[in-house]
Amino acid sequence: MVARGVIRFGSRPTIRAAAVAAGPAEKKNSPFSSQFDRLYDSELCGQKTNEQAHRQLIEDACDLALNKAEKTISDADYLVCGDLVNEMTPSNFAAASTGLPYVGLFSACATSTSALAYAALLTEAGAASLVLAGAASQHSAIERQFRYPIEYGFKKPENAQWTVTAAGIAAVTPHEQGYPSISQATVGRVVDYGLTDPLNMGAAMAPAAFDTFRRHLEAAGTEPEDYDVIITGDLGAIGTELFRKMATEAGYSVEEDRWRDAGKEFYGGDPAFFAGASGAGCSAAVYFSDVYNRMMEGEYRRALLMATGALLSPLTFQQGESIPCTCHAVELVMGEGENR
Amino acid sequence: MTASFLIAFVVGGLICVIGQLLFDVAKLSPGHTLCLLVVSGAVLDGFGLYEPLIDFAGAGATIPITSFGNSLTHGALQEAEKHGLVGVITGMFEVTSSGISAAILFGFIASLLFRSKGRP
Amino acid sequence: MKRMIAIAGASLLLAGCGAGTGEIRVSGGEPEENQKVEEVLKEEDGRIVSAVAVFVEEDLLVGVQVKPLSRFSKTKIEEELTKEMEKAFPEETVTLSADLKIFWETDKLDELEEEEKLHKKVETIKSLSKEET
Amino acid sequence: MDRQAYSQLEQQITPKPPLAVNLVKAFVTGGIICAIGQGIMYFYMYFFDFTERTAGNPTVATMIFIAMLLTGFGKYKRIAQFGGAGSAVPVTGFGNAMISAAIEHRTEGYVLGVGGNMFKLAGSVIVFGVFSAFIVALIKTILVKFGVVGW
Repeated sequence: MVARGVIRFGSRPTIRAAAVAAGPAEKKNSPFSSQFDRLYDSELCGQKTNEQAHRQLIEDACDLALNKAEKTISDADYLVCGDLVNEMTPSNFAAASTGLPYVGLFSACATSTSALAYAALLTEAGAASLVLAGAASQHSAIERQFRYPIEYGFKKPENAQWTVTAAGIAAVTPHEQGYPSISQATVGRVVDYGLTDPLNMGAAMAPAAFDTFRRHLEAAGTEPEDYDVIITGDLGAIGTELFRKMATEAGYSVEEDRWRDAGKEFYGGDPAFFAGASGAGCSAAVYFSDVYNRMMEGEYRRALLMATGALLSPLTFQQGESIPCTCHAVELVMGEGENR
Repeated sequence: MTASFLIAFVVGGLICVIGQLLFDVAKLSPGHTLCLLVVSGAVLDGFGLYEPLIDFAGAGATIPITSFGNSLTHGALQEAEKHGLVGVITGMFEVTSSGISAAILFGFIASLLFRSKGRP
Repeated sequence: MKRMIAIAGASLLLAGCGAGTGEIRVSGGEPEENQKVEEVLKEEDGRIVSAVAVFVEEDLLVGVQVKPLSRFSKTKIEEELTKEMEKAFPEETVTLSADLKIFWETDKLDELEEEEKLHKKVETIKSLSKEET
Repeated sequence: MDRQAYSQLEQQITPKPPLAVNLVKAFVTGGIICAIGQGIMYFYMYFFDFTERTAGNPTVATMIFIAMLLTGFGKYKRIAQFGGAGSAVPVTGFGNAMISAAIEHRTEGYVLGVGGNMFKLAGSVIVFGVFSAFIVALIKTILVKFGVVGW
């Protein structure tokens, strides 16, 4: 044990391939859209309901990831994923159609990294030769569960974030040369700073992100400068600023270019999307396209992925509870990096 | 004639400004705001103040949701005048606001015709 | 949106063709009766913009338009005027309203020639003025 | 950073709603909706036998019909993003709340989905409208009985 909640993977499980399927608003507005593997022109992805579309995205991402890894579904041992719909039914249905042994994970929007960590553990334990791990969200399905009906006229404030329609799946295998590998993971604690505004998720999640960030760096004995990129999940414009302020106050030096946030960048800073993107699929889509590709190209040799999640439900919010948040971190290294 | 359009515009607009203040300053949710406005419409009619406002502003007073509380109270009071206390209950349902029935009707028709469009 | 503006505009135009403002028009009665109606209405001159009054057999129909700011007390003005009219014309059935619809309809009475239609119209106006909400 | 310092920082950074702009937008949007209502009211008065007093009902129904079209074609939420309370306070906003919920839940069937969820947002308005009207009418009726006030 390195430290409480921190796992170091001696066998260095590898992300052999990663794929993203996304919806129309992502196709039109996201600067990452050219790196996504499949783009739909309709929010419903050719299905009848939003929930079916949600499931379709997960199935697509699984297929695409397997294709890219040059494997078939029979080579996979596990599916580890989750989403935000009640009881994670889209993931459950996708798991049913793939027929894979399945673990559903709920870490809200932090599921992309918790799934990666779980997949790495399975691989490290020698229990798997290929694990499909990821997360997904579908705008309409999530929005109507947590907020209002889609067509309800309601003025969103500037600090609101938009749930993305996207699924990102990574194929995790035992160590292979030439692919990004998982060296360390930090399981997040649940941090609650007493914020209550469900339309200001970034601000609620920033303390959780900072908590995990500090714990991860302390356990790894690293400084922020050691990473080519530190990318949070969906803090959005406001959460990112708060996260940076917290880090600065604690004595870390913030480097604008290297400290990224998937949610803030997801829609290219378009003010029509307010503070940016959110949703379980947001971090998964950016990690498994842009970040993964940059690692494969050698631009990033060491990356810290920190997806954040707000663990609330409409019920707790209406009962006046605050928003508990978490953040799971996964460190990726490319090549035979240091800290082995 | 033009004056009545102007008056409707101003009065209706001002009621909406009150709503916006409840949103932004009092930090109420849309649901809380609308409930509060409906209740104030009902109370204003209790003091006999809403009908003169309708006489004055026309649609400026009948279109905002406050008129909904007014018409419920008004119906109840009308019946109470004729039948005493029992009228309070029967009157309210006798003069059901046309807004509710229209919203139910068109809501159902909309569910037959439309699907939600998703994001812009 | 465009269609809604078109509808609003059309009704604005249509609504614009009632009796002119500042006008009090009385018809259908003896000259002195007409005179009397005008006098009663003019006593209220501060608040009334325009008015039409028509005598039809036993009925006296009066449509008045009050000034925008006086509309708050529209019901009161109606009551007061009705009382005064009834005092001035005890033999007639007075139907007086500050409602725009009644004003329009009363205004149109003049044009009707046929006895039967006229009678029907009068009844319609009387029943309209009694309707509530 | 402790909770208190954080919540102060959070308040600093979170953008405040631009109150003046929002109020003007609400005023204009709400005003226009009411002026359109006034036009429809005159339409009913001119072509049908409605008086100023009775024209309100068909006007409200027509406004909700327009709200249905705007909601169904996905325009109402854009008006609302501009107008804020200006589009929520008029009956069109009430209609939009019911219609959007009805459209949203049609995938769960007409009985349980549309029927069961139509009042999800607008129901509270009806509940509080009816209940407050009851209380107000009750108090007034009792006061009249005791001769404190007149009708």
